[in-house]
Amino acid sequence: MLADEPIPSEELRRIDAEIRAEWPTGDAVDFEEAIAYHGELPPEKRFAEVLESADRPLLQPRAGVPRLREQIELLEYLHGEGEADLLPTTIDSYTRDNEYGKARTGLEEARETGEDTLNGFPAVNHGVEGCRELIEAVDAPIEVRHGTPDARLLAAITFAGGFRSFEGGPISYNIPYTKEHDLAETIEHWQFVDRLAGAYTDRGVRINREPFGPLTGTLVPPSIAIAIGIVEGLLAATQGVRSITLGYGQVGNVVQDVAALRALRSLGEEYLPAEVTLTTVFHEWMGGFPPDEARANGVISLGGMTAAIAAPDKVITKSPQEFRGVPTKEANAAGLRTTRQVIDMAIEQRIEIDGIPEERALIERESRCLLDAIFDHGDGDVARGVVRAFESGALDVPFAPSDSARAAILPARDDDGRVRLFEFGELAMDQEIREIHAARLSKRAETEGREQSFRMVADDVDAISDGRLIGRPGGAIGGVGRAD
Amino acid sequence: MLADEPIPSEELRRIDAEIRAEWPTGDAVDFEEAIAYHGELPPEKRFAEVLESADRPLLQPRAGVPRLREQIELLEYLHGEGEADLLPTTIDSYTRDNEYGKARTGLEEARETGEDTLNGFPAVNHGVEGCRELIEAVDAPIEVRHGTPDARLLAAITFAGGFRSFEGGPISYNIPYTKEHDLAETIEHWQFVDRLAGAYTDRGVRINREPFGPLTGTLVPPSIAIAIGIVEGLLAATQGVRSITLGYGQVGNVVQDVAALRALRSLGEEYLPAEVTLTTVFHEWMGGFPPDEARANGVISLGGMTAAIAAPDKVITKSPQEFRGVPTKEANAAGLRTTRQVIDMAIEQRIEIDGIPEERALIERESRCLLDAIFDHGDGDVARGVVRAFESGALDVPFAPSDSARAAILPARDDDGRVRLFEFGELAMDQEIREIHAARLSKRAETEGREQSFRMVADDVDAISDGRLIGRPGGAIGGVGRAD
Amino acid sequence: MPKTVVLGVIGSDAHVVGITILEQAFSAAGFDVVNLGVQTSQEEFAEAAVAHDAEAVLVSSLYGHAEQDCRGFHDVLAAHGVDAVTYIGGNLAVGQDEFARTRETFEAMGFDRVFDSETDPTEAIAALERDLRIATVEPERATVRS
Amino acid sequence: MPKTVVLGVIGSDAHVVGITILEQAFSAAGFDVVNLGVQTSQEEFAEAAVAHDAEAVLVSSLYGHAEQDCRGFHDVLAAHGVDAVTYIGGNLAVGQDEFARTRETFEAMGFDRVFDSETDPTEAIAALERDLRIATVEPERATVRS
Ligand code: B12
Ligand code: B12
Repeated sequence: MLADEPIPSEELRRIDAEIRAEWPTGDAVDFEEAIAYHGELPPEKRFAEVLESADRPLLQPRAGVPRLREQIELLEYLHGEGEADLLPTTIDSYTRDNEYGKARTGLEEARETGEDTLNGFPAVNHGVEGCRELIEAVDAPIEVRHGTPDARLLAAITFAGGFRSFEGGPISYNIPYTKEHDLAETIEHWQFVDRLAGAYTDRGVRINREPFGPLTGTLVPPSIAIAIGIVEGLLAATQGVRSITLGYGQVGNVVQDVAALRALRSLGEEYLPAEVTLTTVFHEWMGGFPPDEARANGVISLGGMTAAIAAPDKVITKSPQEFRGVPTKEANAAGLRTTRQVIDMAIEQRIEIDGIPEERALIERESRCLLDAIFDHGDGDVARGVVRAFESGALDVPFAPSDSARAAILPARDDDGRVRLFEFGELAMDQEIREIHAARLSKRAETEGREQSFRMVADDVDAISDGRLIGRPGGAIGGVGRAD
Repeated sequence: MLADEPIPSEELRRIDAEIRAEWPTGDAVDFEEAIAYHGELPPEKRFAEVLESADRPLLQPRAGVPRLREQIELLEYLHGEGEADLLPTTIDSYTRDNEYGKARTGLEEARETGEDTLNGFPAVNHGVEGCRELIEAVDAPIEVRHGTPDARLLAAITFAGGFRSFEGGPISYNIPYTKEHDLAETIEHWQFVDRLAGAYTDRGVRINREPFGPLTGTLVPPSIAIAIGIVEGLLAATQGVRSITLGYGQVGNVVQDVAALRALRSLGEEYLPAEVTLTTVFHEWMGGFPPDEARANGVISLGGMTAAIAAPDKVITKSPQEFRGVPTKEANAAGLRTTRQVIDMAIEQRIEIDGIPEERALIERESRCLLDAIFDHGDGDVARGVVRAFESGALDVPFAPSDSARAAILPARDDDGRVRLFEFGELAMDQEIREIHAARLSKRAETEGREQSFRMVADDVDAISDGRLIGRPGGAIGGVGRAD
Repeated sequence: MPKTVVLGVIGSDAHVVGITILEQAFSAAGFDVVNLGVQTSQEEFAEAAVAHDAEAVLVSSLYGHAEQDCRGFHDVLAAHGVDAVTYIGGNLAVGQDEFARTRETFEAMGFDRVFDSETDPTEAIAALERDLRIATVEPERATVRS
Repeated sequence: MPKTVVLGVIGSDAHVVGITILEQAFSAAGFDVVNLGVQTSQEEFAEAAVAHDAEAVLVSSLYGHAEQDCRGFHDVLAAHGVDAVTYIGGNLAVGQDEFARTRETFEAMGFDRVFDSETDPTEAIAALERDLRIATVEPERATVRS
């Protein structure tokens, strides 16, 4: 039965052997040899160590192309011209679906035609050797970023291949990323990933793990992201992971975003065991971008400004080409430098905004409601609890495509642009919280002279890509202050 | 003798005739005919009215090319693709120097070769007719922006040509823009410009006047900009101007910038006569830009963010190509849209930052010191006072190239990035203010373990173009907060 | 009688927000919408079109694998006897491709219309109404985005 | 004996910040700097070079009219008998021109070296030391920007 307990060593070995047999490249994985390999890696390629000792927010882009040589060039470019502190390797969608055959075809096509028909780097097909070539070629820590519900083989190969950070988690890489994967099963799959990371950690190779905070990237109330991040952190810690980066995706309201990042850190420190070194990551706006690079730069900069105020340990940047498709390396590097400029200009300033403690208190209270409900649902077992909480709707994510979530809650922005819920479904939030949200949203409805409805949600979904934060009817901008 | 008194009508007519005789295109100016012409202009081209009735910060770029057709296309592009609310016509440097002959040669060269060898629009040479063609072709209000110490002929021609807003003033277009022009004489020249604007105003054609707030654009302490803006506003009001836009150039510290814009508005309202309708304009960073468009977008966005918080009536935008040279129209429009996106995403948010009232109080106190000194120096006459205050050094501007200013004061950023003075020279600021500045700056010197020196000033001059706000030794970034 | 449209995201793509908005917009415009959700296979599209006797099949793809995911799609539809109008929309190519080229590719594959991700739902609705030769139902409701 | 350089902004250009920084940097590097300030005419440059027996004339221009302002400059210098090294730097063309083209233009006009506005003062100092064949005076002071 699913339980939040460490996978026993023999079991770990058994699964490891099993999943490595799934695809020819699994063969090359040898744990002892991999530990030795990692031991040789220079300090500047040790992800956890670099991240945890940073004295300013480190920047990391997203980037992955099918071919190895091109991936090396891309990462070198982002490190050099983009001044990225940390690098990514984003995995293609077929590999995420465990469709290694299709990924191989795509890789072969890419090699033959020179066109990138895969949307990422098929690490499983590149195998241990390919991964190591990448790690050795590039002078910065590199993380595996993907969206894979069953990432066991990917983890086995990339860990052995020298990667020392791995994004994702059973909830955050299921609920927003798939339709039919069973949540309980996904948790078991990730327990393996975490146990493997734990095994490396036990041997001195601290593998950093990063739950994917933004979820669907679309009007996710902060407390939901925080509760899920903490659950994934707990599950990982149980399996021996000691370096955890909790994430959060910008909603665009500066007060709410700064409050959320502070709540994320303090709740993370409270809930996660003391052995874990906690860091935080802030994702620049993950929802729909404006179809205009100039406007996209404004969105990116608002993220940089927020990061300067909240000072997370890491910022995942967007590119001005986010709207259209996978960015050119130049655009990706531009997003990094725009962010760097804003952060470095603003971070030395004391910018303390009114209302952050209040918003943070609300977020913490909401998060505790959700976490309590999860523990209750599992009679104290967080693994079982989270599955049942999603089943009952006590836990939910807006716009979740997964059958494991109800997707019954509806978010909308209040008159100040903060994300609230106007449809709570069965979400485990107490009456007072619901009333606070309702009051804020009815103030907005009043301002706009219309009812709360799906129409408002749809308007809010489009608002930032249409050039504003709140989806007012007719595209209006609401009450504006004056300089006095 | 120079005095802050309205130019009598006959005197106005005499000078008018005289200056119109200076260059052939002066002939075509006919005041009565011009009043009639303005009467026909549709409401959306009336600068003061559009600006004063705006319900959100209006955006205006800088732009001027030599040829008429190209200028029309440029402005239409900035209005259409750039979504500019207000448009500029930036005048070339020869016209600013009253070198109309050289400007004509440049214009002819531009017409022959198709290359723009002038850095702006030579309005005097285009004459009343050329200006009107421009005004008629473009569907938005257009302002004359220049930098001309003696702008009398330029004003006569552009006012008659249908322009309804005119930047500059006797101090702000002398001290930062020239070396040898006598300040008292410049004031007399601008009294004529203002009196002419007043004459139009008397006849129902309210010409908007906008002192150039940023001065040298380089580490100018807010109070100096405010005091000078108010003096220019007072001089203009005396001559009958009724629509005045006081300006301020971003220093990059958000608290100081917001405080300064609030102080500018409240002091402006206090000092200017009640008949004047006051508006404010915020200039995005006027100092040296980063030699990288991506980073420049970050600088621009920090300006947008500041504008969203302070909500001035107008924002003058920069382009990502500011560093290199006169921007392409695409880059100019991009700067507008980046700014628009940031403002519109942030302006509906309540963002009230700690410390603004305190900084504002300091700025107001400093400004009053300067204004008191100016009035004292002139025995109550602001025109004479300002000349003498510059002579004595009681009033001064950092990096002023003009012989009329001492340029003896030296600014540097404090540990929070606010602009302070470490060399006051004879500047009329009381002892307590000097001590406040000294204390802030010695805190920074301590942080950096070095003495205050010109080296620190030079580092601060380069800091933003080098990617940060404060010019720390070795390019370091100072103490960074955390998310908790 | 309202016309039925089948809507879904093809392949292993999980971008759901777009079709959620489209579902609401097409419903508001008077269509019966069968929303198959994300990660829908070619067969599922075909079967749903048959089962609901759909007049149009609307395929969405955002993640950049549309071309591979749609190979043979119109053969599968034909094999199931589906003769509906077919539209595809979203982010149809990996990277910063020219849309004109992308449109050609997908038209060549058999789609009646190809939309980019700047498409406002009203445009797709208007096109479908033309293609199905029906008049706008209650014009003020049809304009779901202003 | 310290070498003398004449520095100024030519034409009607008033951008003073750059030469203020340059003045300080060249002084710190051990040069005697005669700073003529902004809006300096060709004759003023030539006269100052003669008066101070300057080894180098450093012309700055930011506002985009450098080409017009410098026409005949080297003839004026020659007419005054000035045989100094001549440098020009700043933003030398209107608009977003290629710097390579700009450099050619000004070299053709007679300038020994042409610098763009990304130039760090240390580069100009190093170049001048080479051109005047003098060793670096106190290396740690010469590096005025780190
Ligand atoms: C939110 C988002 C996500 C969320 C999705 C959550 C969810 N389950 O829905 C998350 C974070 C999970 C995600 C994941 C991924 N994403 Co994503 N994502 C986005 C993003 C930022 C916004 C999409 C969105 O919701 N827009 C708002 C809705 C309302 O607009 P829309 O989806 O475009 O739909 C409208 C139109 O396109 C049109 N339309 C759409 N379909 C159809 C069909 C028809 C017939 C018609 C007429 C019209 C039409 O009408 C819709 C309504 O207005 C876009 C970039 C962007 N657009 O800004 C990237 C983007 C689509 N994602 C991308 C990628 C690559 C991925 C990943 C593969 C990689 C990764 N980083 O993990 C994974 C894929 C996972 C998977 N299996 O699908 C790329 C696609 C690249 C390409 N095509 O070249 C994009 C463009 C980002 C980028 N620049 O790289 N993503
Ligand atoms: C501040 C500024 C102003 C201030 C100047 C205040 C003052 N009196 O100094 C104000 C606002 C008054 C101003 C006015 C104008 N400006 Co202006 N200004 C700038 C800005 C933003 C920064 C310049 C600066 O101080 N940089 C910091 C210093 C330290 O760097 P620097 O000047 O580049 O100098 C360094 C190097 O270039 C190099 N260098 C310079 N000269 C030399 C010489 C030699 C021999 C060597 C080796 C090296 C060297 O070393 C210096 C020290 O590191 C620049 C754009 C930018 N760079 O970001 C525009 C810019 C120079 N200005 C420009 C223009 C057009 C004008 C105006 C004509 C138009 C207007 N808007 O009013 C007027 C001109 C007025 C006049 N008569 O000169 C243009 C020039 C366009 C072009 N060349 O294509 C620029 C590039 C802006 C733009 N993108 O349009 N400006």
